[in-house]
This record gives sequence, C-alpha cells and structure tokens, in this order.
Amino acid sequence: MAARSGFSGWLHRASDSDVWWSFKSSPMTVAAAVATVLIVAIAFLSPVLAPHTPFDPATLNLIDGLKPPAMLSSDGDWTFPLGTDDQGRDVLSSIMYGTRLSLAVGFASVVVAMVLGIGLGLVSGYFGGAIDAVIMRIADVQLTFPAILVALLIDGIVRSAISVQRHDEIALFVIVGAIGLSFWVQYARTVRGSVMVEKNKEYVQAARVIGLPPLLIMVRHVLPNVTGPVLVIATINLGLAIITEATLSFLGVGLPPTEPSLGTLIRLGNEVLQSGDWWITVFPGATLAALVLAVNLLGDWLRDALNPKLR
Amino acid sequence: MGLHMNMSFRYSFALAAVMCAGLSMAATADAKTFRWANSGDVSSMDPYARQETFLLTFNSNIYEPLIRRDKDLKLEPALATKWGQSDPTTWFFDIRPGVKFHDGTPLTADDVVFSLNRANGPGSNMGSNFVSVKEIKKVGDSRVEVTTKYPDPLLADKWAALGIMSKAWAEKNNAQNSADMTKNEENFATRNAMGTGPFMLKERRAGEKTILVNNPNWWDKPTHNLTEVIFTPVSNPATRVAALKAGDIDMTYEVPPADTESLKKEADVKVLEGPETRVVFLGFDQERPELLESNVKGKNPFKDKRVREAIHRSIDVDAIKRTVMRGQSFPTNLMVAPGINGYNKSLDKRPALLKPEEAKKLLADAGYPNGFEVGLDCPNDRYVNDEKICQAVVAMLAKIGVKVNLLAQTRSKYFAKILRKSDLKPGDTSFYMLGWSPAQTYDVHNVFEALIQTPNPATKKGQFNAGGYSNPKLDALADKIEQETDKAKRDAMIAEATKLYVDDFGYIPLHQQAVVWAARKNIDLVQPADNSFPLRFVTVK
Amino acid sequence: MLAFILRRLLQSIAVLLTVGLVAFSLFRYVGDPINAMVGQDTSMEDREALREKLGLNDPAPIQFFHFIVNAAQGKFGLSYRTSEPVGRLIAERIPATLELSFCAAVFALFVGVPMGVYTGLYPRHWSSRLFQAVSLIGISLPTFLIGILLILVFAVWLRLLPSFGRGDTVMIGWWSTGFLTWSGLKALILPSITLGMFQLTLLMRLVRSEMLEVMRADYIKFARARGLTNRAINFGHALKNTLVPVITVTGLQLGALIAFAIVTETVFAWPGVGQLFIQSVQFSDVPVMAAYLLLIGLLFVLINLAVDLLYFVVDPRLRSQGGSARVAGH
Amino acid sequence: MAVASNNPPLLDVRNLRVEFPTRRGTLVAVDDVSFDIAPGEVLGVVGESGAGKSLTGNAIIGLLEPPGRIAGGEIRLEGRRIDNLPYEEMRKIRGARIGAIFQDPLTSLNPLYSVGRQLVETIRTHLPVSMPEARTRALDLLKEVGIPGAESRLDHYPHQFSGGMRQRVVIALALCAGPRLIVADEPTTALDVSIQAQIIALLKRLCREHGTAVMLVTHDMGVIAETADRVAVMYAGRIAEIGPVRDVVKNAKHPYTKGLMGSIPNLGVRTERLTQIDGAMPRLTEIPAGCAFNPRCAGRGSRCLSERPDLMPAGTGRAACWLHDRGGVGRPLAKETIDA
Repeated sequence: MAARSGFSGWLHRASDSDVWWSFKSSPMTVAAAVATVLIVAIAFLSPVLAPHTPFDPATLNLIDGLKPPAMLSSDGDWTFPLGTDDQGRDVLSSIMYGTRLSLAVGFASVVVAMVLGIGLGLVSGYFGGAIDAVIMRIADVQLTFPAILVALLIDGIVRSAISVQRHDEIALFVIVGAIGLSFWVQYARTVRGSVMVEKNKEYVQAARVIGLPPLLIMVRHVLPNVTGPVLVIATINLGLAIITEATLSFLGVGLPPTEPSLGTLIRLGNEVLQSGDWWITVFPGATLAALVLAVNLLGDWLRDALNPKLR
Repeated sequence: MGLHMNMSFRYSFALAAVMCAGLSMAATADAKTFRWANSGDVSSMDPYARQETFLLTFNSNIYEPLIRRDKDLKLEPALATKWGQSDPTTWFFDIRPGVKFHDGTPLTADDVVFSLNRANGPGSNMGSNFVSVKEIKKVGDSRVEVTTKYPDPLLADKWAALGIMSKAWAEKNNAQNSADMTKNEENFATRNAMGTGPFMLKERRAGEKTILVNNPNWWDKPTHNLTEVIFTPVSNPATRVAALKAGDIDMTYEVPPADTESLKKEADVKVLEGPETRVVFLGFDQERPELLESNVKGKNPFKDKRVREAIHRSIDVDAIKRTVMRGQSFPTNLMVAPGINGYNKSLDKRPALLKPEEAKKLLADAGYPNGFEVGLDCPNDRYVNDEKICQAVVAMLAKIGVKVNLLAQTRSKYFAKILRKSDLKPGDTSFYMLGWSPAQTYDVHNVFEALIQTPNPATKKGQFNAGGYSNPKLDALADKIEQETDKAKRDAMIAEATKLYVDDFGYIPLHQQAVVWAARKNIDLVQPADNSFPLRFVTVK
Repeated sequence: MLAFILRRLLQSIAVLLTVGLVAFSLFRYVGDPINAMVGQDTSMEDREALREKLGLNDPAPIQFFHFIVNAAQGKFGLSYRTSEPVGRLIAERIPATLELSFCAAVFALFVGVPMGVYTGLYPRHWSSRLFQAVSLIGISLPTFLIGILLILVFAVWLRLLPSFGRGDTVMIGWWSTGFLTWSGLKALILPSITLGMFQLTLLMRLVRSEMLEVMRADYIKFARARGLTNRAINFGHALKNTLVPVITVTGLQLGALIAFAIVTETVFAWPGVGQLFIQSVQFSDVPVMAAYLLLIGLLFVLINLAVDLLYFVVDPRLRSQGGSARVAGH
Repeated sequence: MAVASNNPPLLDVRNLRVEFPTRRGTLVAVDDVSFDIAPGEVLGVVGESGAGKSLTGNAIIGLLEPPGRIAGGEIRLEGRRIDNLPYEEMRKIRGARIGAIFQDPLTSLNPLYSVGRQLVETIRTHLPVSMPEARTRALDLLKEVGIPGAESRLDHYPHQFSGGMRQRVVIALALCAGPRLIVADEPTTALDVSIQAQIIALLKRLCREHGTAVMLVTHDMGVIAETADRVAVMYAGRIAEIGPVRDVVKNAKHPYTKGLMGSIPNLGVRTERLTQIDGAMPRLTEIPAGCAFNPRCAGRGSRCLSERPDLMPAGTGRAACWLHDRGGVGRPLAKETIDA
C-alpha cells in the first residue's frame, strides 16, 4: 500500500480490487455508468452529432417554430425529431448543446469547489488553532447560505460592477463561481479531518526534522487518502450543481436563453408546460433527470465501494 | 396516499375545521366572491404612490376620479357632474352632490382641492399631470376651479385616473402627503384606503392578499353583483394558469400567450383578448458618434438610414406573432395604437420584408458589407414575451450579418441602463426595446413629446427618446400640434409628422401586445383596451 | 457551559455584523432603486431629487453606518417598492415561511429518517434499493418543476389540494397561522412536500450511511453478544448514535430550507419572506434585501445555538468536556 | 492433565468449518476444527492473526459477519445444538448462556448510555427482574469487578472510565446474566501492559467463583500459560495442537508450537509475528497441499507435502503432525528443493 501512492497507485488498486468487482456485479450501477458515459459523450460531441446548431441565431427560423416531435405527430418535420420551441430551435439539438453546457457548468463548479475546499481544508487542518477556527466558522456560515442565495448575491455584485459590459458573456463564470463557492465546505471538512489524522504521524514529524516542508509531504500523503471521499462528494455535487444552475435560471439569474443550458431549457419549457407544447419541457426534463440520476447512482455506488467498512 | 392523509387530517383537526367554518360561513348565503390574481401585487393603496396602470386601476375601485372612463375609454362623469373650460386657462369641475365616503362623511369641494394638491405634493408620483397647473381653488361648495399657466386642453383627460381622497380622513391619520421615502415612518394611506368608490378595503396584506367588499352606499347604480373581491399576487405564470384551471381563482390578469390556446380548450374557462394601447418597439442610438456596444469604431452605423431600413425590413413581426406571441399581438408600423387620438390607419402599413441579400446589399451600400456587431437591451419581465421577442430579433438579424448580443434583464436594472439620465444625456444603450402607451391623455402628442422629439433639457421634450432620434422638421410640427385646437389642421399635422418618422425608419414599431385575460365561464367582465380592470363591470353568475 | 454560550453569542454577533456588511455593501450597488420607486414616466429632476433625499449620493461607509445603527434598533426603513416599513413586511411574512419550513422539515424528518434507518439496516434488500432510487428523484429534478408537476396533478387534475397560497389563516397576536384552518392545512401539503423533497433525500441518505457505519461499530456487536433484542439494538443503540450528525445536518438544513423556500414560495405564491426577497431583488429594494439577509443570519445563529444545546442533550461526552463544540469526525 | 472424558462437555465443537464466499472462490477460514470445553474449564486458543481463532469464537456466539458462514460441523452447548438455531433463539442464548468479551473496551460500550443503563438493559433482557432489582444486581456486579465507588459510577458514561475500568465494566456486562461460558476475544490486547495482568486475574477469579468456563482467544502465550487449563494452537484455520497447557508450553509436539514457544523468551511478548520461524503463515487463498505448515517446517518430509495430518494423539494432548503418526513424515526433504 505504502509503496504506491498518488493517483496511479489508487487507479491500479481500484482496477485490481473489489471496486471493479462490485461495479460489475451491480446492474444498476453499470446501467448508470453506461447512461452517464453516453450522455457525456453525446453532449461532448454535440457540434458533430447535433442536426442543428441552436446557439447560432442565424440558423434559426421562426417559420420552424413550435413543430411537434416528428416521431409522434404527423405535423412534425423529420428535420426536427423532437420538435422545435417557439424560436424555431430544434429541441434535440438544444438538449445536446444544453447538456454540454450544463455538464461544463457542473464540472467547472465542482473543480472550483474542490480546489477551494481542498486548499482550505489542508490549511485549516495543518495550522489548526485560530486559522482553523476562522475557516471552519466561515464554513458554518457558508452552509447557511445555500448556493442559490450565494449565486443571487454574486450575480448582484457582478451585474452592477460591469453593468455596461455584456453580462451574458460572464454569466457562465458567475454561476460557476457561485456554485463552486457554495460547495467547498464538504471538501474542506473531509480534507481537514484527514490532515488532522496524518499530521501527527511519524513521517510528517520526520519530514520536519530533515527540513522538508511538511505541508508538501502532507499534500502528497493526504491527497491519495482522500481521493475516494472527495470523488464521492464530487459526483454528488456534479448533479447538485446542474440542478442548482437550473434553479438559478428559474429565478432569473441563470445562463442566457440564447445559449440555453439544460436548466434554462426546462425553465423556458416550464412556462409553456400547460400550453400543450409538452415536448419543449418534457425532453429536456427527462434528460436532466436521467443525467442527475445516473451520476448520483454512480456516486452512491462509489461511496459504498470505496468504504472499506462496508465491503 | 392523498386520500389517507386527508382522512386522518379530517378527524384530527375536526375541531379546528369547525372553528374556521364558523368564520367562512358568515359570509356565504348570497355572497358573490370574486377571486382574481395578477403576477405582481398593487404596490400601494395610496392612489398617488405610483403612476402605473395596475395601481391606478386597482385603487380606482376604492378611490374614484372626478371623471372616469367607460368601457370604451370615453370620459364620463364620476365625482364631477360637469366640467369644462370657462376660458382657455381655467378649468372648472362641479362636484356631484350626495356622494358619501365609505366612513359616511359627505364629499365636498374641499376634499377635491385637498386631493389634487396632495397628488401634486411631496411623495406623490402624479406630478407630471400638474405641469400646467397654476392654482387649484374651491369656488362655492360644489365647484373647483383650476387655473393653468397656459392653455391645456387635455387636463381633464390627464386627471381621469386621479382618485379623490377624504381630507378629514387623511388629516386624522397623518397622511396629508403620500409616503415619503426619506422618512423612516410609514404612511397610513399606504396600506389603508377610504374613498367613495364601489368597493371598500376590508383587508390588506401586502404581497399576500387584498380583500375588498361591496360599498352598499355607492352613489352610482352598481353594474356588478360582487359582495367580496379577493385579490392575490401569483408571480409564477404557470401557477396562475393552473390555479385558474383548478378553480382556485376566478380570473387572471395577463395570461402568458403560450397558455391562451390551452385555456381556450378548457370547458370552464374563457379567454378575453384585445389589443392594448401600448406599442412595443425597438429604438437605435442615433446620437453618439460611436456606438457604445459595437465593433464598429469611429462611426455610428445607426446614423445611416440605409442601415435602419435594412434592419427594420428584416424583422418579420408576423412570424413573431405566430410563434413567440402565439397570435396574441397586432403588428404595427406606427408608434401609436388604434384608439389613441391621432392614430392614422392609412399610414399603418409595414414596408415589405427584404430578402437577406437585399438587406445585405443595403448594409453594403452603407459601408458594412460584412455586417457588424451590436448589443441589444431588453427587459425580461416588463412586456409580454419581451425577452423572447428580442431573441427572435437576434435570429432574424443574424441572417443579414448583424450579430446582435442580447442583454435581457429585470425591469429596474434594464430601465436604469437604457433611459436618459437626469440631464437628458443619452442612456447606456445602442439598440433597445421599449413599450409606450399615452395612457394619461390617449393622444398622440404625448408620444411625439416623450419619444420622438429631439431630447432637449430646456424644454423637457424627448425625455424618453433614449436613442436620440432627431428630425428638426418633426420637432417643429410636434410643437405646433401641442397648441393646435382645430382638429382637421391638427390631424393633418399629425399625419405629416407620422410620415416623417416612418420614412426615417426612426424607430421599429413591432406590435401592440394583446391584452389577454382569462376567467371562469361564470364570470362576466369588460376588458378595456388600456388594460385597466374596473371591478364595477364584473358579475358572477 | 455559561462561558461556552457567551463565547457563542460573541461569535454570533461577529457573524451577524459580517452578514450585515455583506447585505448592505453588496446590494447598495445592485440596480438603481430610484427606478423601482417611481413610475416609468417620472421626470429626471424628480428622480435626482429623490436620490439626494434618500442619501443615495452619500459615501457608502456612511450609508453602512446608518444602516447598522438602524438595524440594531430593528429599523430597516421603508421598502422602496411598497413604501411600507421593512420590519413589519418581514414580520408579516416570516410566519408563512417558518410554518412552511417547519412542515417541510417535519416531512423530511418523519419520512426521511425511517427510510434511512430501513435502508441502512437492510442495505441489500430490494425495497431498500427501490427507496434509494426513488429518493434520488428528490435531487434529480429542479424544485420548481417538482412543484409545478405537483400542482398539475393534485390541484388541476385531481382537485384535491389548492394550487397556491396559504388558504385561510388565523391571527394569533401578530403571528398568522395556517395550522388552525382546514384550508390552511391543505394548502401546506404541496409546498411542504416540494420544499422537503430535497432535504428528505439528503436525510435519508445521511441516516443510511450513518446507520451502515454504526451497525459495524464494536458496541453494536457487543450489544448483540449481550443478546439484546434487534429492536433495542437498532433503535436504542444504533439510531441514537446516528443522531449527532443527523441533528447537525437537520439544523443546517433548516437554515437552508428557509433560503430554499425562495423557489417554493415563488411557485406556490406562498406569501413568505422568500418571495418577498426575490421580488425585492427584481425591484432592487435594498432595505428589504438587507433585512432578509440579516434575518437569515440571525436564524442561522439561533439554529446553531439550538444545535449546540441539543448536542449536550444527546451526547454525554460533550456534557463533561464543558462543551468544545462539535464531535470530531463529522 | 486432560479433563476426564466421562464429564459431559459444556461446549462441544465438532468438525467446524467456516467459509467466506468471495469472487475468487470460497475461502475456508476455519477448517475441520474440533474441541470441547468442560464446565469451569479455561481453554486458551492461540495463533497468529488470520489463524481462525477469532472466527471460531464468533461462530460459537453465532455472530459471524456476513458473508462468513458455518459451512459444516456442529456446535453443541450443554448438549444442545446451537449452530443452526434461528436468530431469535440464538439471541436468547447469547448473554444468558454464553457471554462475550471483545478486544477493545473503548469501543465495546455504547458511548451515549450510562454503564448502569447498559447493565440493567442486559439483565432485564435475560432475567425476569424488576427495574430496582436489576439495578441492585448491576451495582453488585460493578462491585464484584472491582470498580471503586460503584454506587456513584453506575450513572457514569463510558468515557468517564479509564481503559482498564471499562474492560471491567465489559466483564460485568458479559457476566450479568450468569452465563456458563464466556468467549473472551483478546480481552487485554488493547490495554496497557500494567493493567493486562489485573484484568486477566479478575477474569480468572470471577470465572472460578461463578463456575464459568472460558474460551480465551489471545496472541499472548504468557496469558495462556498463566490462565488456561488447556490450550489449542491454531494455524491456517486448523488446530495444530491441543493439550494441557503445561505440557504444550514445556513439551510441544507440533513443530509450529515449538517455534511458537521458542519465540517467547519471556512470557508476555505477543506472537503477532513469529520471527523465529522462517516465512509467514500462508494466506487463506494459498494454503499448500498437505500440511499447511510444511513450507516453514524444518522437519518436513514428502508425506507432509501431499497428505494433510489430522489431530492425532501426541503425548498428553493431540497434534496434527505426521511426526506422531506411525508412518512418519516420509522421505526427508531439504528446504532448498521445495523452494526451487
């Protein structure tokens, strides 16, 4: 165990271990993994695969607006397999592009939260004392202000700070920042706990004696230890981030509707839910639910599989 | 599951249910309760708190004006039985005798003078209706005279939305003025109301619900049969529509266009639609030498008429009507709507749409063979489907090589950005959407003065001409229209001025949005074109 | 114990001041409140005069100072939007939000915890797997969509429950309650489910993993070796040991519920502080927004205090240590 | 001396086999283990980690952790078969007839309940007594296990006790319903050396007074030598040697036991790693054919590589080694030839 450290070591253990076995033996997990990979792949390749480019207004034609899904209605047009919305946007292509955007938001905000959380967790756990107290206090406060509130706040500042410039161009960063900022606490707590355990171990003391920066040593030893839990938190946060983005969009501070994310699509569709043009909401909604469900199932499984006590 | 929970709740809370049954039973018998909803609440019960249609129309159920508008928006006597100009600068209003406030005190000329002065006083938002006024005074017990600084033929029209309050009530409750934001104390009139109108305020819970009850001592013969009116703000449109379908409300104001079709299919619901007097249009910054938000440097493409024409004639308002508005709009080429004095039907024809190549050629002739980039400002909660209309415009202009960057935001931020500053410096916009209705006067001059004349800090003309469209010839005509009393001459001048801005492609009028209301089948009501909703025309079957 | 509470109170004041600074200094720059206060047609001179009178042209630190001094006295000024006193606006709305959050929390607790216990005790049973998959719906669909779907099903189609609002309320002093009327209770059901769904999922999953963990603990094995009944082991020993993290999370989530109520209240036209807040954001109604944030801060402080005190009740280890906050490891 | 065979044994384990199904096949963790314990007797079970001694103990108290299961053999308590009882039946036996003590007193007690409550709860689960009676009994037990100021300590919580005191509480808990047998799994391993002896002495005294038999699972040969009447040495899931403790310590019959004893310069050293014997105990997946000990055995012969020895009489006890069979170990082998 000690011989292999770092991610490659972890990966090696993982592929050779019970984790892989427990994965194969759970059909639900396999299905979730397949669904995730499929959705991610399709989303990633949307510029190639999508029949239309819904983010390019020049290709939109209002004449095509509100076509029902071709596969279900004779009024449909096979150019638009899942129908179009009131801007003449192909729903299928919108979903593909939107999923890509949602995933990008999800991944980016998880990375922001992870970097912030791991950093603060290391500092907090290593230095302890007042620094630890302050950071953990901030973490407590942070938990009271959930993502949507933080995002409303940040969005408020940013909008006023750069009122003359184009807000939409930075909307993505605002959302990523806001969601990232509200998710860091879990990572910080996990890492902090692990650091507090490792801190007093001999090798850290030894490193200090021979003059190596102990923080560096710890980073190298702590990070592999927390890879599992952090990965689990990250999976669950990914789903949460995508949902949060959708909710922010509902509250009017989401991504611009000219380049809609999955959440924005649902928000837009929500307005026409009762109009009979159900396909505008239902398809993106189902995609979002499938994606988040799959990601969460993976997270669940990962948590159980990586927890040696539950094996 | 629902059933189970219901049952257990039923038994365990039987006592509570009995208690509240007592409360609600009291009002039944022959009660006609009318429950309705709107996206937002009335912001205040003070009739002068804000110059906005919804507040004015809601509060007019409690506070009546001297002169009111009938179903067709024609003026008719209300608290004034007679009015007119005794000379060009003097107006008189004869107060209706025998009118009583809700507290039983009689209406007097003193109340009218007090109210008008209050409306023109601190905290009031109605000041713009008093620009011409020099003095308001009581002449005898039942006449009020108003002298103006200059002839103001439209004074009566302006005041047709101005509710009359009780002097004694206001003074007793220390509400002689409208709420003053600078003082940290509440104004009694903000959440209490006491007028002469057909309805009395029973309960006011801001943002939650407002309950009105019938005024049995109203001076006029009631055309409604309501005993109680419950108004609730429901901001989410989907919820509002669901509530109507479920029968939790009897009527909703401002139905989202997307839902009109499905509501029409509902057996118990009817949809009322009509054009609104507001025109929604797009404006250009034609003032700055260089656009704020564009990739064109050193010049302003919108100063070139060919560019404006290319854009104007590339926007397919009929397509917008079909999909974005779901049929709920009335495309127009004028800045005023039918029903407004000065609307000219013969001029209301949009020029034919250009093919993209033709539009591109116009742009090329103007020096933009590859098009250009520009920002578009748009509200997202002000007009019906405002943001979606802008999106459609973005798509349409993309086809002629004009890349539009859309910034849609909530109304307060949007207005702060695009409107002209207090010294009438231009707003921070290059291309914007706005809507306008001459709601006080119902006359086209208001449109010329506010939107089309060249902004001028001295004369206060063109205050809302955000992009600074300017045509000196039109400016001169508009000034003449203001003073002209001969209708034929005035109409001719209006036609001439209208033709000027149309030919200039000074603005891109899009449409009048439809006023779409929906109500349960058992409700009878009247839908005026100014989107006001007087409860006195409502009956419940 | 007293020293601990005192220390906590001092920390709380620091937290509140920070939140106050955030609340004020951030929103000071959001939009232009003047546009929210006046109609579109108000002249420019009137706008400028109003700005001057409101002190919006003063330097920000001075505005903040005034704000804090007034806030400490419960004075938040008049709402720019409705010109009513902010303190009362909030006081009128807070019962609605608290009752909704309370019901949502009760729903989440009373459904989520038993489900978590069950799935934790029988992790391999098919019904546990089903519960887990179904519970994921709570975090797989955005709240507003869940809300509107519930409205469509239970209000529009089945006509069982009201589609929006609080129903009839009864005033008890200044507190308006929906608990005492039949329509008020019915009106609580859909919003509570909508709001509690997410928390339910969270709690269920938390309790499950804690149960799994605890069931492996030595004292559970020893309890088995002592021949205790399953009932005593599962509920007496195991569940009680999962309580500390559950209390922590429930406490924090109660704060989150109040904030998350923004969405639910918007969907159900629920007249609570969340809706007030979002309306205020749209209208740049600074006094209301600032007061709301302070309120959330205050609730946070109170909830945290309550959570700390609950720890004392649940965990004897803390009682004797004289209360150094949280148990490590959670 | 061996316990007289005409006494009916309290516990009788016959051919016990414990398996763990895994994805790499089924592991046999306890293989064909047979022994018995007479009333009042202390049987020491010793061996390296993974030898199967704790699993044997867990199998007896019916608390094998899944997926581990009893795959064969019988366990009889007082003549009654208990290895195949339904959970609820077995629950009634645990605590009442068989008590158990685990390694770590720090974690064996529920931190959220006072020790009195945990005692009363156990007593009332098994004995039909009233609350005050149970409390009196709990108090007596605390006094008996030597907790000073027992009256005031009854309402204290586990964290308020030191490690040794806690293990005394654990012993009280194991004894509180008067069991006939106690399975003590490494009861002193987690304790300070200074306290270990006290606890062992206490356990021994109490069991003698109550006439309770003990199955004492430990690494510590010193503890065994001091406490046990008989000892069973386990290796790779089997019993290598079983016999009266004095004989086994002084004159081991199995090469493994010999090594074990040789590795104890003085009693009290743990047998976690037996450095005196080359190599390590094989993993359960890699148990060699023949005698499981053969790769490490200096005296192995060809028979040891192919045939597995069962327990056979050797001296006063029994050992699983061909040395004690008439056929012997077969052709002697040099260590090198095997390794090559």
